[in-house]
Amino acid sequence: MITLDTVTKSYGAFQVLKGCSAEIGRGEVVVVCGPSGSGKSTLIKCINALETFESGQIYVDGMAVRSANTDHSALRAKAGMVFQSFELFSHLSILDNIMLAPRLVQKRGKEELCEHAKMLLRRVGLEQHADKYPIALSGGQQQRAAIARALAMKPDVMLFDEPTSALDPEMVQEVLQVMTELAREGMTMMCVTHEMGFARQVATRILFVDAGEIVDDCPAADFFAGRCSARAQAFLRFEEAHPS
Amino acid sequence: MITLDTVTKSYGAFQVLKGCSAEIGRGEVVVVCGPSGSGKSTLIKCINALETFESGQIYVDGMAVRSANTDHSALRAKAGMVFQSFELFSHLSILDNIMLAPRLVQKRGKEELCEHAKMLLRRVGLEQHADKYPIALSGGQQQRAAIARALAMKPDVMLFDEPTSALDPEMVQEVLQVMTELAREGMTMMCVTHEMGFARQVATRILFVDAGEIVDDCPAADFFAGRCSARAQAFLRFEEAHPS
Amino acid sequence: APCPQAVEGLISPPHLVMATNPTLPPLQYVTVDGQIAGMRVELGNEIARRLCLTPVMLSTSFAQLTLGLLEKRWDVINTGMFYTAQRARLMEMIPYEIQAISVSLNDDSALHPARLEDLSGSSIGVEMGGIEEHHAREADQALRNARRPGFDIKTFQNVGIAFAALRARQVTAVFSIDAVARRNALQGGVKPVLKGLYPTPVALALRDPALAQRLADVLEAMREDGTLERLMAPYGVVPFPGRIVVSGPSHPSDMH
Amino acid sequence: MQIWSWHGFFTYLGSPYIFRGALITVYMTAVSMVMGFLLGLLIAVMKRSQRRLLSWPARFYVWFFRGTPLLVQLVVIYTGLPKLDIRLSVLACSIIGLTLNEAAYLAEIIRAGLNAVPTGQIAAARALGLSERQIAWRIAFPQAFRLIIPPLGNSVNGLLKTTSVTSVISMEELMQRSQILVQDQFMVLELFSVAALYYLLMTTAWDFLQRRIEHYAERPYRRQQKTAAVEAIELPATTQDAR
Amino acid sequence: MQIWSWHGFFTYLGSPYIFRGALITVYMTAVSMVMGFLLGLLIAVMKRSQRRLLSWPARFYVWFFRGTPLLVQLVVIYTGLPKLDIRLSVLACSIIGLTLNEAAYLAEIIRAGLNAVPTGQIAAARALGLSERQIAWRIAFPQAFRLIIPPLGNSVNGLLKTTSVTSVISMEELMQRSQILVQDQFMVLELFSVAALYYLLMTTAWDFLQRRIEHYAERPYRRQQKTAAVEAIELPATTQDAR
Ligand SMILES: Nc1ncnc2c1ncn2[C@@H]1O[C@H](COP(=O)(O)OP(=O)(O)OP(=O)(O)O)[C@@H](O)[C@H]1O
Ligand SMILES: Nc1ncnc2c1ncn2[C@@H]1O[C@H](COP(=O)(O)OP(=O)(O)OP(=O)(O)O)[C@@H](O)[C@H]1O
Ligand SMILES: [Mg+2]
Ligand SMILES: [Mg+2]
Repeated sequence: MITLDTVTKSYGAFQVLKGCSAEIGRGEVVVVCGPSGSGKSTLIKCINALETFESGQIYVDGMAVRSANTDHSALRAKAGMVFQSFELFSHLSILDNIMLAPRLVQKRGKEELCEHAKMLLRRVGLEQHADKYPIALSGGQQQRAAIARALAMKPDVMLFDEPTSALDPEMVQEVLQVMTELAREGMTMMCVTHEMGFARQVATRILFVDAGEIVDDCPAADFFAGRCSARAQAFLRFEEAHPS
Repeated sequence: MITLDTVTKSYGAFQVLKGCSAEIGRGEVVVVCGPSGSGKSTLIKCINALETFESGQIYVDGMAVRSANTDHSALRAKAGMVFQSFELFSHLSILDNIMLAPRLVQKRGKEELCEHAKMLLRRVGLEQHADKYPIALSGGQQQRAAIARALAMKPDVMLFDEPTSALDPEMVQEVLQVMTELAREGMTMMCVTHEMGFARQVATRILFVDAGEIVDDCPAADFFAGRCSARAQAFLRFEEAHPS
Repeated sequence: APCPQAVEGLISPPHLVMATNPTLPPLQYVTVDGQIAGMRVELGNEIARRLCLTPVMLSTSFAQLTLGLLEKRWDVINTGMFYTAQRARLMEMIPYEIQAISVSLNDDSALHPARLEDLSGSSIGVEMGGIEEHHAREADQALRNARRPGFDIKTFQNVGIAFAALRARQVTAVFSIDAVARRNALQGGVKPVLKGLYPTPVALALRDPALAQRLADVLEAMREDGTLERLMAPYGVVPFPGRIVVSGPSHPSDMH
Repeated sequence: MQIWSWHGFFTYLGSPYIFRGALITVYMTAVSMVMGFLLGLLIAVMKRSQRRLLSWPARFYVWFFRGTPLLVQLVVIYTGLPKLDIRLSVLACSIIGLTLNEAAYLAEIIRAGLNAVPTGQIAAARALGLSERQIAWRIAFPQAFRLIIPPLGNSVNGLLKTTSVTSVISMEELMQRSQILVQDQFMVLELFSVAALYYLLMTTAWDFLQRRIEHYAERPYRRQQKTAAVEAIELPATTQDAR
Repeated sequence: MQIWSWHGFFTYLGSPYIFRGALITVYMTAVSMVMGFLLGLLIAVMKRSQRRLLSWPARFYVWFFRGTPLLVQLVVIYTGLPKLDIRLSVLACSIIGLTLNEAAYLAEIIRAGLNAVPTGQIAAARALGLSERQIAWRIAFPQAFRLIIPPLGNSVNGLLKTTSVTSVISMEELMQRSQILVQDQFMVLELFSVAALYYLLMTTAWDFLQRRIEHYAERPYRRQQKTAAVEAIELPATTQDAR
């Protein structure tokens, strides 16, 4: 589904990604973790071309990302993205937020789209908030709406960048629940998160990133059973000791 | 040190605090917890008169808060406050942030003050950041600076309102550590927080607030041993099951 | 009267387009319902009638009068422009009336000047760009050359505000055209104390030499048959004493 | 001469000449505001461009038209263009001058508004596959518009009065007509009071309109207060639940 | 009549009469900007007050002085005040008029700046025991000032040219002097080009100054880029540590 092939990226003299390679199969749920500043966000943004990279290649469903004749719109329709700060369009109602991109990018019919949007809102438990504006919703509700918005494009893979870290503790659960359901339904997912509980429940693989390198790429079961690299185990112990 | 006597407060028709009473002795560390919107922030703001309340009374070190002839400046010098969002003065350097209020309110001498400020910065581990502006510091560093700023007034009691909930996971620990040291040194503290680990380590008492009432006020040991009200126990279980 | 042969040099025949700066009641001004009125309008209408043309009177700022003429926005400047040799080098000028300057003071002014020099050291209000300003500056210079205190000249963009300033005693005196001074005296509060200073010919100004010749002929005819005097008398204005001729780039004149 | 004549005041207040002058002022303001906004939008977008070929002319434009007086611009348009054999009516010259001048100021206002749109919103739109053009029209401009309204309102207030500079090329708007009438009866205070009253009427009407536009644009950013109040009252009950 | 005379242009460019006019323009701008700022500050604070007795007069002031033309205000001050036996020089009248007018606009700018200071900063100051006056001077104004600079700069640019309205009461500033000279030789374009050049010089000089002030005020809000770059490069190494 996604192939990362020695992806390298620098900001000026500072190399953020130092040749990252990985292979994510259809239906896999990959959790990316690692210390702050290690390049997790950058890596995930390279996948849907929100960031450029200098060398290496990424394939999404066979489509090369770093290529002059790649249709970025099509690529981004394949890879839905959910941000830490939700970023619902503040001037549009929740329903319009969900319908905007499918209408403009995929030119889908209004009626089918409205049906689809309402189905998605039901799925994330927001059917009665369709006509509200983002500001009227809690953080957790906004994040669930953002997930619905990404799903409306019928993506093949969903990318999450710390989707719960801007939320109040009480709201984290409702978002994780939606994500867990998504994973159980077979969506391919790549998720930067510190939520080890979530990782334990649904991840098939853990990528541990440190200083721009994927220092560990191992099955979730092994990771939690302590059969991965010492560096990753240390990090895991730290996270579990200070669960905040 | 602090006496709350049936404190009542409303926003229009909505009663936020429905007669809260409690007694906090010198050197106690009281953790206030409870669901979102239950009135924790309001309660703590009433103590240093950042919010007014309609009936009941609060005494801080014998000083009545709700009284026409209370000197609010003196009251606030007694009760230092640390906010969720740090609120360091963005136009002043860290050192100036710390020295501003003692200079203006307590009219303390520049030299003594500078000494004191530097001592405090050393204590929170920021001695080499004295001349930086807040924006140049990480969230955890900012919060530690905010604690130092409150301490500079030599308060009798420190009030914390969710001091770590706006921080990235990696930065929570450094702030909790400073708070733990403070508690161990005998500072009277009242702290709204979801950090049950912190509560377990240093709290002498837990106040559980729900819907504007202090529904439970019991020693920390009893609380964690499950000897408090069912409502509080349920909340505790929830927090510990989803430690985020 | 029979119509003469076709008139050459008009910008939009059969209209005779004239421009005025309507800031000089009662000679040229705008009434409260927006009509341009006054002696100059009557004069323009009479000239157009004699040439069998339709008179059109435009209102514009003083600064634009000359430029608009050179840019063919109108045929004639009919605003009581003073004749100067400098202007006659630029445009075809037809002197046809005599205008002079008055000095107005407040009714209760303590000054009783017999000559202009007696106002030495006073502040004088004038409208910008007029011959009044020109003479005020000349007199000021003369005083200074004689080592006496000069005038403090205040240039207003509008003679109305100059008189308002006089009434508010922000200036001691106002230099203005005789007719304007008289009009203000009627309004009350101020009085002309010196009249008839610097009598100067006033001219129509044109761009087209042929058209200028035609207009000069008409005006000369009007002067001869007394129309001009009859038209001007109610306003206290006198016609140009001599023969009315064109003086301009194409009509070098010996009159100055 | 008396200090104040009510008769004069009411005569001028009822004068159709003055009234038509006020209409001309409103007309010039409206037309040059709309055209200036469009031109300003173009210049703002150019100025934000990465390409120097676009951004430098825009910079120069703003520098030049903000730096020189409108009066001079108008005179140059009115007397300079005919030398190139372009002869426009006074009204056309006035509107061109006002538009060019206003566009420079509006460009800066619009640019500030566009800069204030959170970059996260743009990134989110990009991640959804919207083209740059779609992002501009659907996300950036609508969000910037709300931020632009207050300074835009200030500009309208200013422009209503700035139009009177066109009198230099003999445009007879409200102020010029007032000054022309001053010549007749010399009732300066009465006439100018009438003019001031007209201007106050216009700015007050605009303020009212602006508040309506603001109210409309702020709609998505209000926490639907009615519902919120109800929620607040019900909260103590619902917090008992599974939350 | 030729289209352009270089001789005329340079004569006017070197004319001390025009140069002194430019000095007068700068002087009036500077004085009325400073005084208008102080008055505007007072009005902004009044308008934000909870007490109607303070806020309503401030509202009225802004409504009135933004709603009426400066020209009218100047004429009323110049010819109206003497009727109350207050007789001021043309320069004094000009500066008073400009100040009163500008204060209304500046009050709105300052008010917006004060509104933009995060309430959390005020709450933190209050929690530290600072008095309301100390909060205003030590926290609110310094933080608002930074936000105010760009619109303030716009105002200075505008005011430089607005001063020319004072010519209505015979103030001989740059524009008026240019117009007076126009009468003499009719070299409109040459003279106005010189005037425009002076104005461009003034606004450019101000822009330069404004950038310096902005740079200074932004100092606390820059993430000390030099250090940040070093940190970024060192980060991969330090993240290995206890963080
Ligand atoms: N636009 C930029 N210019 C320069 N450096 C940048 C830029 N964006 C990110 N960086 C640097 O790149 C590194 C990796 O950033 P990235 O945001 O990918 O880290 P991360 O692993 O997502 O961290 P976090 O957990 O804090 O979100 C950081 O050191 C950061 O300072
Ligand atoms: N200024 C206000 N006007 C009206 N209602 C308010 C105001 N401030 C707070 N409230 C309401 O009062 C209640 C208690 O607020 P408070 O901030 O004290 O809760 P909290 O326990 O601190 O919640 P959280 O954990 O989310 O911080 C909430 O329901 C809130 O909606
Ligand atoms: Mg990140
Ligand atoms: Mg709270």
